[in-house]
Amino acid sequence: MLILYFASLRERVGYGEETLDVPTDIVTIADLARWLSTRSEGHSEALANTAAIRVARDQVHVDFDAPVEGAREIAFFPPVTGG
Amino acid sequence: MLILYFASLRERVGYGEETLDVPTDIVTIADLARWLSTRSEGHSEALANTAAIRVARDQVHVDFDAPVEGAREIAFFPPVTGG
Amino acid sequence: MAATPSVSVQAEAFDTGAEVAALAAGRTDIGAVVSFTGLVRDLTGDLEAMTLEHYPGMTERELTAIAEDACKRWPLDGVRVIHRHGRLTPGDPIVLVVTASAHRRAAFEAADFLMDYLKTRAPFWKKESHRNTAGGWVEAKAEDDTDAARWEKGKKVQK
Amino acid sequence: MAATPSVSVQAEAFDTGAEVAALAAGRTDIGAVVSFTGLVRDLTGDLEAMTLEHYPGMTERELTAIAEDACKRWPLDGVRVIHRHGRLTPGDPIVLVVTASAHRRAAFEAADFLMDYLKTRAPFWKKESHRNTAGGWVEAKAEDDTDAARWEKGKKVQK
Repeated sequence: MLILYFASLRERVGYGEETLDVPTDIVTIADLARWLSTRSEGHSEALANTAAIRVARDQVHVDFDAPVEGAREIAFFPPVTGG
Repeated sequence: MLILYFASLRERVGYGEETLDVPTDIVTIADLARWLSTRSEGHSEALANTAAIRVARDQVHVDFDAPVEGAREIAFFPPVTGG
Repeated sequence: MAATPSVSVQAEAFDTGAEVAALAAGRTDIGAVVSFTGLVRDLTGDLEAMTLEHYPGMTERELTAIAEDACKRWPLDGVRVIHRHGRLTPGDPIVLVVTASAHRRAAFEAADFLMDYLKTRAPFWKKESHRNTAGGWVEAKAEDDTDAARWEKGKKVQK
Repeated sequence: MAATPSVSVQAEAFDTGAEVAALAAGRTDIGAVVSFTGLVRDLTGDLEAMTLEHYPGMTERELTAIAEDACKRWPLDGVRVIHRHGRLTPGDPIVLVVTASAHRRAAFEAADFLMDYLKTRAPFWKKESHRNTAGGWVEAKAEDDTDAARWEKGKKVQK
Protein backbone atom coordinates (compact mmCIF):
# COMPACT_ATOMS: atom_id res chain seq x y z
CA MET A 1 0.00 0.00 0.00
CA LEU A 2 1.25 3.48 -0.86
CA ILE A 3 1.54 5.75 2.18
CA LEU A 4 1.95 9.50 1.52
CA TYR A 5 3.04 12.35 3.77
CA PHE A 6 2.72 16.03 2.92
CA ALA A 7 4.06 19.37 4.17
CA SER A 8 5.26 19.34 7.82
CA LEU A 9 4.49 15.61 8.12
CA ARG A 10 6.68 14.89 5.09
CA GLU A 11 9.48 16.92 6.65
CA ARG A 12 9.22 15.09 10.00
CA VAL A 13 9.08 11.63 8.41
CA GLY A 14 11.97 12.60 6.15
CA TYR A 15 10.36 11.58 2.85
CA GLY A 16 7.04 11.91 1.07
CA GLU A 17 6.04 8.34 0.33
CA GLU A 18 6.68 4.71 1.12
CA THR A 19 5.15 1.46 -0.11
CA LEU A 20 4.43 -0.97 2.73
CA ASP A 21 2.83 -4.34 3.31
CA VAL A 22 0.24 -3.46 5.93
CA PRO A 23 -0.49 -6.29 8.45
CA THR A 24 -4.00 -7.70 8.21
CA ASP A 25 -4.83 -6.78 11.82
CA ILE A 26 -4.69 -3.07 10.86
CA VAL A 27 -8.41 -2.29 10.41
CA THR A 28 -8.89 1.47 10.62
CA ILE A 29 -6.73 4.41 9.60
CA ALA A 30 -6.24 5.12 13.31
CA ASP A 31 -4.70 1.63 13.60
CA LEU A 32 -2.52 2.36 10.59
CA ALA A 33 -1.27 5.64 12.09
CA ARG A 34 -0.35 3.89 15.35
CA TRP A 35 1.50 1.15 13.44
CA LEU A 36 3.35 3.69 11.24
CA SER A 37 4.38 5.62 14.40
CA THR A 38 6.59 2.70 15.42
CA ARG A 39 8.67 2.89 12.23
CA SER A 40 10.93 5.80 13.28
CA GLU A 41 11.22 8.75 15.62
CA GLY A 42 10.21 10.97 12.66
CA HIS A 43 7.06 8.93 12.03
CA SER A 44 6.24 9.04 15.74
CA GLU A 45 6.58 12.85 15.85
CA ALA A 46 4.71 13.34 12.58
CA LEU A 47 1.73 11.22 13.62
CA ALA A 48 1.58 12.04 17.36
CA ASN A 49 -1.18 14.65 17.35
CA THR A 50 -3.98 13.08 15.33
CA ALA A 51 -6.25 16.06 16.07
CA ALA A 52 -3.96 18.12 13.83
CA ILE A 53 -3.75 15.53 11.05
CA ARG A 54 -6.05 15.04 8.09
CA VAL A 55 -6.31 11.82 6.08
CA ALA A 56 -7.23 10.92 2.51
CA ARG A 57 -8.03 7.39 1.35
CA ASP A 58 -7.51 6.98 -2.39
CA GLN A 59 -7.47 10.79 -2.67
CA VAL A 60 -10.77 11.33 -0.84
CA HIS A 61 -11.02 13.01 2.59
CA VAL A 62 -11.92 10.45 5.29
CA ASP A 63 -11.90 10.20 9.09
CA PHE A 64 -9.52 8.12 11.21
CA ASP A 65 -12.17 5.45 11.66
CA ALA A 66 -12.31 4.75 7.90
CA PRO A 67 -11.20 1.23 6.87
CA VAL A 68 -7.74 0.57 5.47
CA GLU A 69 -8.64 -2.57 3.53
CA GLY A 70 -8.93 -2.18 -0.21
CA ALA A 71 -7.16 1.19 -0.35
CA ARG A 72 -4.48 1.82 -2.96
CA GLU A 73 -3.03 4.88 -1.21
CA ILE A 74 -3.48 6.57 2.13
CA ALA A 75 -2.18 10.11 2.72
CA PHE A 76 -1.50 11.95 5.98
CA PHE A 77 -1.20 15.73 6.04
CA PRO A 78 -1.81 18.85 8.15
CA PRO A 79 -5.01 20.91 7.72
CA VAL A 80 -4.86 22.45 4.24
CA THR A 81 -3.84 26.09 3.70
CA GLY A 82 -4.41 26.78 0.02
CA GLY A 83 -6.42 29.53 -1.61
CA MET B 1 -35.88 76.00 -11.38
CA LEU B 2 -34.65 73.22 -13.65
CA ILE B 3 -37.11 70.32 -13.90
CA LEU B 4 -35.79 67.05 -15.39
CA TYR B 5 -37.60 63.97 -16.70
CA PHE B 6 -35.94 60.66 -17.53
CA ALA B 7 -36.75 57.45 -19.41
CA SER B 8 -40.52 56.75 -19.80
CA LEU B 9 -41.39 60.02 -18.03
CA ARG B 10 -39.25 61.96 -20.52
CA GLU B 11 -41.03 60.21 -23.39
CA ARG B 12 -44.50 60.98 -21.98
CA VAL B 13 -43.70 64.64 -21.28
CA GLY B 14 -42.12 64.92 -24.72
CA TYR B 15 -38.80 66.43 -23.60
CA GLY B 16 -36.18 65.93 -20.90
CA GLU B 17 -35.99 69.29 -19.20
CA GLU B 18 -37.67 72.62 -18.69
CA THR B 19 -36.80 75.70 -16.66
CA LEU B 20 -39.80 77.06 -14.77
CA ASP B 21 -40.65 79.77 -12.26
CA VAL B 22 -42.26 77.73 -9.52
CA PRO B 23 -45.03 79.55 -7.59
CA THR B 24 -44.16 80.23 -3.95
CA ASP B 25 -47.17 78.25 -2.66
CA ILE B 26 -45.52 75.06 -3.96
CA VAL B 27 -43.98 73.69 -0.74
CA THR B 28 -43.24 69.99 -1.25
CA ILE B 29 -42.22 67.92 -4.26
CA ALA B 30 -45.70 66.36 -4.14
CA ASP B 31 -47.11 69.90 -4.62
CA LEU B 32 -44.68 70.45 -7.49
CA ALA B 33 -45.73 67.19 -9.21
CA ARG B 34 -49.43 68.17 -8.96
CA TRP B 35 -48.67 71.62 -10.39
CA LEU B 36 -46.53 70.19 -13.24
CA SER B 37 -49.37 67.73 -14.09
CA THR B 38 -51.53 70.66 -15.20
CA ARG B 39 -49.01 71.74 -17.86
CA SER B 40 -49.99 69.20 -20.52
CA GLU B 41 -51.65 65.85 -21.08
CA GLY B 42 -48.14 64.35 -21.32
CA HIS B 43 -47.17 65.81 -17.95
CA SER B 44 -50.40 64.55 -16.44
CA GLU B 45 -49.80 61.00 -17.72
CA ALA B 46 -46.14 61.02 -16.74
CA LEU B 47 -46.79 62.16 -13.18
CA ALA B 48 -50.08 60.35 -12.48
CA ASN B 49 -48.83 57.33 -10.56
CA THR B 50 -46.51 58.77 -7.91
CA ALA B 51 -45.99 55.32 -6.39
CA ALA B 52 -44.04 54.43 -9.55
CA ILE B 53 -42.01 57.65 -9.64
CA ARG B 54 -38.73 58.44 -7.94
CA VAL B 55 -37.45 61.96 -7.27
CA ALA B 56 -34.04 63.57 -6.89
CA ARG B 57 -33.49 67.05 -5.45
CA ASP B 58 -30.20 68.53 -6.60
CA GLN B 59 -29.12 65.02 -7.68
CA VAL B 60 -29.86 63.37 -4.34
CA HIS B 61 -32.68 60.83 -3.84
CA VAL B 62 -35.54 62.32 -1.79
CA ASP B 63 -39.18 61.57 -0.97
CA PHE B 64 -42.23 63.43 -2.25
CA ASP B 65 -42.51 65.30 1.04
CA ALA B 66 -39.09 66.93 0.58
CA PRO B 67 -39.16 70.75 0.26
CA VAL B 68 -38.88 72.44 -3.12
CA GLU B 69 -37.51 75.74 -1.85
CA GLY B 70 -33.82 76.31 -2.46
CA ALA B 71 -33.43 73.51 -5.02
CA ARG B 72 -31.51 74.19 -8.23
CA GLU B 73 -32.90 71.13 -10.05
CA ILE B 74 -35.57 68.53 -9.39
CA ALA B 75 -35.72 65.31 -11.41
CA PHE B 76 -38.59 62.84 -11.88
CA PHE B 77 -37.91 59.31 -13.12
CA PRO B 78 -39.09 55.67 -12.92
CA PRO B 79 -37.41 53.21 -10.52
CA VAL B 80 -33.85 52.72 -11.77
CA THR B 81 -32.84 49.66 -13.80
CA GLY B 82 -29.07 49.88 -14.20
CA GLY B 83 -26.42 47.30 -13.36
CA MET C 1 -5.16 53.90 4.52
CA ALA C 2 -8.76 53.89 3.37
CA ALA C 3 -9.31 53.32 -0.32
CA THR C 4 -10.28 56.19 -2.62
CA PRO C 5 -12.91 54.76 -4.97
CA SER C 6 -12.55 55.30 -8.69
CA VAL C 7 -15.79 55.66 -10.62
CA SER C 8 -16.41 56.01 -14.38
CA VAL C 9 -19.57 56.43 -16.43
CA GLN C 10 -18.75 55.87 -20.07
CA ALA C 11 -20.03 54.70 -23.45
CA GLU C 12 -16.81 52.75 -24.16
CA ALA C 13 -16.20 49.10 -23.26
CA PHE C 14 -13.90 48.23 -20.35
CA ASP C 15 -11.24 45.60 -19.73
CA THR C 16 -12.02 43.55 -16.60
CA GLY C 17 -8.54 42.01 -16.46
CA ALA C 18 -6.78 45.37 -16.74
CA GLU C 19 -8.97 46.82 -13.98
CA VAL C 20 -8.35 43.85 -11.65
CA ALA C 21 -4.61 44.12 -12.30
CA ALA C 22 -4.60 47.90 -11.79
CA LEU C 23 -6.24 47.63 -8.38
CA ALA C 24 -3.51 45.34 -7.05
CA ALA C 25 -0.58 46.72 -9.08
CA GLY C 26 2.60 47.42 -7.13
CA ARG C 27 1.04 46.37 -3.83
CA THR C 28 1.82 43.40 -1.61
CA ASP C 29 -0.80 43.96 1.11
CA ILE C 30 -3.84 42.93 -0.97
CA GLY C 31 -4.89 39.32 -0.54
CA ALA C 32 -8.17 39.30 -2.41
CA VAL C 33 -9.62 40.96 -5.50
CA VAL C 34 -13.26 40.31 -6.44
CA SER C 35 -14.75 41.46 -9.72
CA PHE C 36 -18.35 41.50 -10.90
CA THR C 37 -19.00 41.93 -14.61
CA GLY C 38 -22.58 42.47 -15.73
CA LEU C 39 -23.44 41.61 -19.34
CA VAL C 40 -26.38 42.27 -21.67
CA ARG C 41 -28.44 39.11 -21.54
CA ASP C 42 -30.74 37.83 -24.27
CA LEU C 43 -32.75 34.95 -22.85
CA THR C 44 -35.30 34.79 -25.68
CA GLY C 45 -33.00 35.29 -28.67
CA ASP C 46 -35.17 38.24 -29.68
CA LEU C 47 -33.14 41.10 -28.15
CA GLU C 48 -31.66 43.43 -30.74
CA ALA C 49 -30.19 46.08 -28.47
CA MET C 50 -30.31 47.56 -24.98
CA THR C 51 -30.02 51.33 -24.66
CA LEU C 52 -29.03 52.78 -21.31
CA GLU C 53 -30.13 56.29 -20.41
CA HIS C 54 -28.68 57.92 -17.32
CA TYR C 55 -28.71 61.17 -15.33
CA PRO C 56 -25.34 62.83 -16.01
CA GLY C 57 -23.96 64.34 -12.84
CA MET C 58 -26.19 62.44 -10.45
CA THR C 59 -24.92 59.11 -11.80
CA GLU C 60 -21.29 59.85 -10.93
CA ARG C 61 -22.31 61.37 -7.60
CA GLU C 62 -24.44 58.38 -6.65
CA LEU C 63 -21.87 55.78 -7.72
CA THR C 64 -19.20 57.61 -5.72
CA ALA C 65 -21.49 57.77 -2.66
CA ILE C 66 -22.19 54.01 -2.90
CA ALA C 67 -18.46 53.23 -3.26
CA GLU C 68 -17.57 55.49 -0.31
CA ASP C 69 -20.24 53.77 1.76
CA ALA C 70 -18.63 50.41 0.94
CA CYS C 71 -15.23 51.75 2.05
CA LYS C 72 -16.75 52.70 5.42
CA ARG C 73 -18.38 49.31 5.90
CA TRP C 74 -15.42 47.09 4.92
CA PRO C 75 -11.62 47.37 5.17
CA LEU C 76 -11.01 47.88 1.45
CA ASP C 77 -7.75 48.72 -0.31
CA GLY C 78 -9.38 49.60 -3.61
CA VAL C 79 -12.76 50.05 -5.29
CA ARG C 80 -13.36 50.48 -9.01
CA VAL C 81 -16.80 51.00 -10.56
CA ILE C 82 -17.48 51.40 -14.29
CA HIS C 83 -20.97 51.70 -15.74
CA ARG C 84 -21.66 52.08 -19.45
CA HIS C 85 -24.46 54.04 -21.09
CA GLY C 86 -25.74 54.22 -24.65
CA ARG C 87 -26.53 51.41 -27.07
CA LEU C 88 -25.31 47.90 -26.21
CA THR C 89 -25.96 44.52 -27.82
CA PRO C 90 -26.33 41.02 -26.31
CA GLY C 91 -23.11 39.80 -24.68
CA ASP C 92 -21.73 43.34 -24.21
CA PRO C 93 -20.43 44.19 -20.74
CA ILE C 94 -22.54 46.86 -18.98
CA VAL C 95 -21.11 47.21 -15.51
CA LEU C 96 -17.92 46.37 -13.64
CA VAL C 97 -17.32 46.43 -9.89
CA VAL C 98 -13.90 45.49 -8.52
CA THR C 99 -12.99 45.41 -4.83
CA ALA C 100 -9.60 44.73 -3.24
CA SER C 101 -8.90 43.89 0.38
CA ALA C 102 -6.48 42.06 2.63
CA HIS C 103 -9.44 39.81 3.47
CA ARG C 104 -11.51 37.59 1.21
CA ARG C 105 -14.83 38.08 3.03
CA ALA C 106 -14.51 41.88 2.87
CA ALA C 107 -13.83 41.84 -0.89
CA PHE C 108 -16.77 39.48 -1.58
CA GLU C 109 -19.29 41.26 0.62
CA ALA C 110 -18.32 44.74 -0.60
CA ALA C 111 -18.69 43.75 -4.28
CA ASP C 112 -22.05 42.11 -3.55
CA PHE C 113 -23.20 45.23 -1.63
CA LEU C 114 -22.00 47.59 -4.38
CA MET C 115 -24.02 45.74 -7.02
CA ASP C 116 -27.16 45.64 -4.86
CA TYR C 117 -26.97 49.36 -4.08
CA LEU C 118 -26.02 50.30 -7.63
CA LYS C 119 -29.06 48.37 -8.93
CA THR C 120 -31.47 50.29 -6.72
CA ARG C 121 -29.82 53.75 -6.46
CA ALA C 122 -27.76 54.58 -9.56
CA PRO C 123 -29.92 56.55 -12.04
CA PHE C 124 -29.78 54.32 -15.11
CA TRP C 125 -32.72 53.12 -17.19
CA LYS C 126 -32.67 50.31 -19.74
CA LYS C 127 -34.74 50.26 -22.89
CA GLU C 128 -34.87 47.12 -24.97
CA SER C 129 -35.47 46.88 -28.69
CA HIS C 130 -36.55 43.46 -29.95
CA ARG C 131 -36.41 41.93 -33.41
CA ASN C 132 -39.90 40.45 -33.57
CA THR C 133 -41.83 41.80 -30.62
CA ALA C 134 -42.41 45.19 -29.02
CA GLY C 135 -39.51 46.50 -26.98
CA GLY C 136 -39.75 49.04 -24.20
CA TRP C 137 -38.43 50.16 -20.86
CA VAL C 138 -37.23 47.44 -18.52
CA GLU C 139 -39.29 47.27 -15.32
CA ALA C 140 -37.50 47.51 -11.96
CA LYS C 141 -37.50 44.23 -10.03
CA ALA C 142 -38.84 43.96 -6.46
CA GLU C 143 -36.09 41.35 -5.97
CA ASP C 144 -33.46 44.10 -6.34
CA ASP C 145 -35.03 46.06 -3.49
CA THR C 146 -35.03 42.91 -1.34
CA ASP C 147 -31.37 42.33 -2.17
CA ALA C 148 -30.44 45.90 -1.27
CA ALA C 149 -32.43 45.73 1.99
CA ARG C 150 -30.09 42.94 3.16
CA TRP C 151 -27.46 45.57 3.91
CA GLU C 152 -29.60 47.93 5.95
CA LYS C 153 -28.30 48.59 9.42
CA GLY C 154 -29.66 46.42 12.19
CA LYS C 155 -31.08 43.85 9.78
CA LYS C 156 -29.90 40.31 10.12
CA VAL C 157 -29.29 38.63 6.82
CA GLN C 158 -30.25 35.08 6.05
CA LYS C 159 -29.30 33.23 2.94
CA MET D 1 -27.46 22.95 -19.78
CA ALA D 2 -25.42 22.56 -16.60
CA ALA D 3 -21.93 23.96 -16.69
CA THR D 4 -18.90 21.68 -17.00
CA PRO D 5 -16.30 23.09 -14.62
CA SER D 6 -12.79 23.64 -15.88
CA VAL D 7 -10.03 23.15 -13.30
CA SER D 8 -6.27 23.69 -13.58
CA VAL D 9 -3.41 23.17 -11.13
CA GLN D 10 -0.31 24.84 -12.50
CA ALA D 11 2.98 26.55 -11.67
CA GLU D 12 2.40 29.26 -14.32
CA ALA D 13 0.65 32.58 -13.72
CA PHE D 14 -2.88 33.12 -15.07
CA ASP D 15 -4.71 35.99 -16.74
CA THR D 16 -7.88 36.93 -14.83
CA GLY D 17 -9.24 39.06 -17.67
CA ALA D 18 -8.76 36.35 -20.28
CA GLU D 19 -10.48 33.78 -18.04
CA VAL D 20 -13.44 36.08 -17.36
CA ALA D 21 -13.76 36.79 -21.09
CA ALA D 22 -13.45 33.09 -22.00
CA LEU D 23 -16.30 32.08 -19.69
CA ALA D 24 -18.75 34.46 -21.39
CA ALA D 25 -17.32 34.31 -24.93
CA GLY D 26 -19.84 33.77 -27.71
CA ARG D 27 -22.76 33.57 -25.28
CA THR D 28 -25.67 35.93 -24.79
CA ASP D 29 -27.43 34.15 -21.91
CA ILE D 30 -24.90 35.05 -19.20
CA GLY D 31 -25.78 38.10 -17.16
CA ALA D 32 -23.14 37.94 -14.44
CA VAL D 33 -19.51 36.91 -14.15
CA VAL D 34 -17.82 37.01 -10.74
CA SER D 35 -14.09 36.50 -10.30
CA PHE D 36 -12.03 36.01 -7.17
CA THR D 37 -8.28 36.46 -7.42
CA GLY D 38 -6.17 35.51 -4.40
CA LEU D 39 -2.72 37.10 -4.12
CA VAL D 40 0.38 36.46 -2.00
CA ARG D 41 0.15 38.98 0.80
CA ASP D 42 3.06 40.41 2.76
CA LEU D 43 1.65 42.32 5.69
CA THR D 44 4.95 42.68 7.58
CA GLY D 45 7.28 43.48 4.68
CA ASP D 46 9.40 40.50 5.72
CA LEU D 47 8.02 37.84 3.35
CA GLU D 48 10.56 36.65 0.80
CA ALA D 49 8.56 33.87 -0.82
CA MET D 50 5.62 31.52 -0.40
CA THR D 51 6.02 27.95 -1.60
CA LEU D 52 2.90 25.90 -2.24
CA GLU D 53 3.05 22.12 -1.96
CA HIS D 54 0.09 20.07 -3.12
CA TYR D 55 -1.12 16.50 -3.57
CA PRO D 56 -1.01 15.82 -7.33
CA GLY D 57 -4.05 13.86 -8.39
CA MET D 58 -6.13 14.56 -5.30
CA THR D 59 -5.86 18.32 -5.87
CA GLU D 60 -7.46 18.14 -9.32
CA ARG D 61 -10.03 15.63 -8.09
CA GLU D 62 -10.97 17.74 -5.07
CA LEU D 63 -11.17 21.02 -7.02
CA THR D 64 -13.39 19.32 -9.61
CA ALA D 65 -15.63 17.88 -6.88
CA ILE D 66 -16.00 21.32 -5.27
CA ALA D 67 -16.79 22.93 -8.63
CA GLU D 68 -19.35 20.21 -9.48
CA ASP D 69 -20.94 20.72 -6.07
CA ALA D 70 -21.28 24.45 -6.86
CA CYS D 71 -22.95 23.60 -10.19
CA LYS D 72 -25.53 21.49 -8.32
CA ARG D 73 -26.26 24.22 -5.79
CA TRP D 74 -26.57 27.18 -8.19
CA PRO D 75 -27.73 27.64 -11.81
CA LEU D 76 -24.27 28.26 -13.26
CA ASP D 77 -23.29 28.60 -16.90
CA GLY D 78 -19.57 28.33 -16.28
CA VAL D 79 -17.01 27.65 -13.57
CA ARG D 80 -13.26 28.09 -13.87
CA VAL D 81 -10.79 27.32 -11.10
CA ILE D 82 -7.01 27.79 -11.32
CA HIS D 83 -4.67 27.16 -8.40
CA ARG D 84 -0.93 27.62 -8.62
CA HIS D 85 1.75 25.62 -6.84
CA GLY D 86 5.49 26.14 -6.40
CA ARG D 87 7.38 29.25 -5.40
CA LEU D 88 5.54 32.59 -5.44
CA THR D 89 6.53 36.04 -4.25
CA PRO D 90 4.48 38.87 -2.67
CA GLY D 91 1.85 40.27 -5.04
CA ASP D 92 1.78 37.11 -7.18
CA PRO D 93 -1.66 35.65 -7.94
CA ILE D 94 -2.21 32.24 -6.28
CA VAL D 95 -5.79 31.29 -7.01
CA LEU D 96 -8.56 32.25 -9.41
CA VAL D 97 -12.22 31.33 -9.24
CA VAL D 98 -14.62 32.55 -11.94
CA THR D 99 -18.35 31.85 -12.02
CA ALA D 100 -20.87 32.76 -14.70
CA SER D 101 -24.64 32.74 -14.40
CA ALA D 102 -27.77 34.37 -15.74
CA HIS D 103 -28.26 35.66 -12.19
CA ARG D 104 -26.04 37.91 -10.11
CA ARG D 105 -26.78 36.26 -6.73
CA ALA D 106 -25.93 32.81 -8.07
CA ALA D 107 -22.58 33.98 -9.48
CA PHE D 108 -21.65 35.77 -6.22
CA GLU D 109 -22.71 32.99 -3.88
CA ALA D 110 -21.08 30.25 -5.95
CA ALA D 111 -17.72 32.07 -6.08
CA ASP D 112 -17.88 32.71 -2.33
CA PHE D 113 -18.74 29.05 -1.70
CA LEU D 114 -15.97 27.79 -4.01
CA MET D 115 -13.33 29.82 -2.16
CA ASP D 116 -14.57 28.68 1.26
CA TYR D 117 -14.59 25.02 0.26
CA LEU D 118 -11.30 25.27 -1.61
CA LYS D 119 -9.68 26.81 1.49
CA THR D 120 -10.74 23.91 3.69
CA ARG D 121 -10.71 20.95 1.28
CA ALA D 122 -8.15 21.41 -1.53
CA PRO D 123 -4.85 19.74 -0.54
CA PHE D 124 -2.44 22.69 -0.68
CA TRP D 125 0.04 23.73 1.99
CA LYS D 126 1.85 27.06 2.15
CA LYS D 127 5.35 27.49 3.49
CA GLU D 128 6.71 30.98 4.01
CA SER D 129 10.33 32.05 3.89
CA HIS D 130 11.10 35.37 5.56
CA ARG D 131 14.00 37.74 5.14
CA ASN D 132 14.78 38.45 8.79
CA THR D 133 12.77 35.98 10.85
CA ALA D 134 12.12 32.26 10.80
CA GLY D 135 9.68 31.09 8.13
CA GLY D 136 7.64 27.92 8.26
CA TRP D 137 4.39 26.27 7.39
CA VAL D 138 1.32 28.49 7.46
CA GLU D 139 -1.21 27.38 10.09
CA ALA D 140 -4.78 26.66 9.03
CA LYS D 141 -7.29 29.23 10.30
CA ALA D 142 -10.33 28.27 12.38
CA GLU D 143 -12.06 31.17 10.58
CA ASP D 144 -11.84 29.24 7.30
CA ASP D 145 -13.74 26.31 8.85
CA THR D 146 -16.38 28.71 10.12
CA ASP D 147 -16.70 30.25 6.66
CA ALA D 148 -17.06 26.84 5.01
CA ALA D 149 -19.64 25.73 7.61
CA ARG D 150 -21.93 28.53 6.37
CA TRP D 151 -22.76 26.39 3.35
CA GLU D 152 -23.66 23.19 5.17
CA LYS D 153 -27.15 21.96 4.46
CA GLY D 154 -29.85 23.00 6.89
CA LYS D 155 -27.73 25.75 8.41
CA LYS D 156 -29.08 29.25 8.31
CA VAL D 157 -26.47 31.80 7.54
CA GLN D 158 -26.22 35.16 9.20
CA LYS D 159 -23.89 37.92 8.15
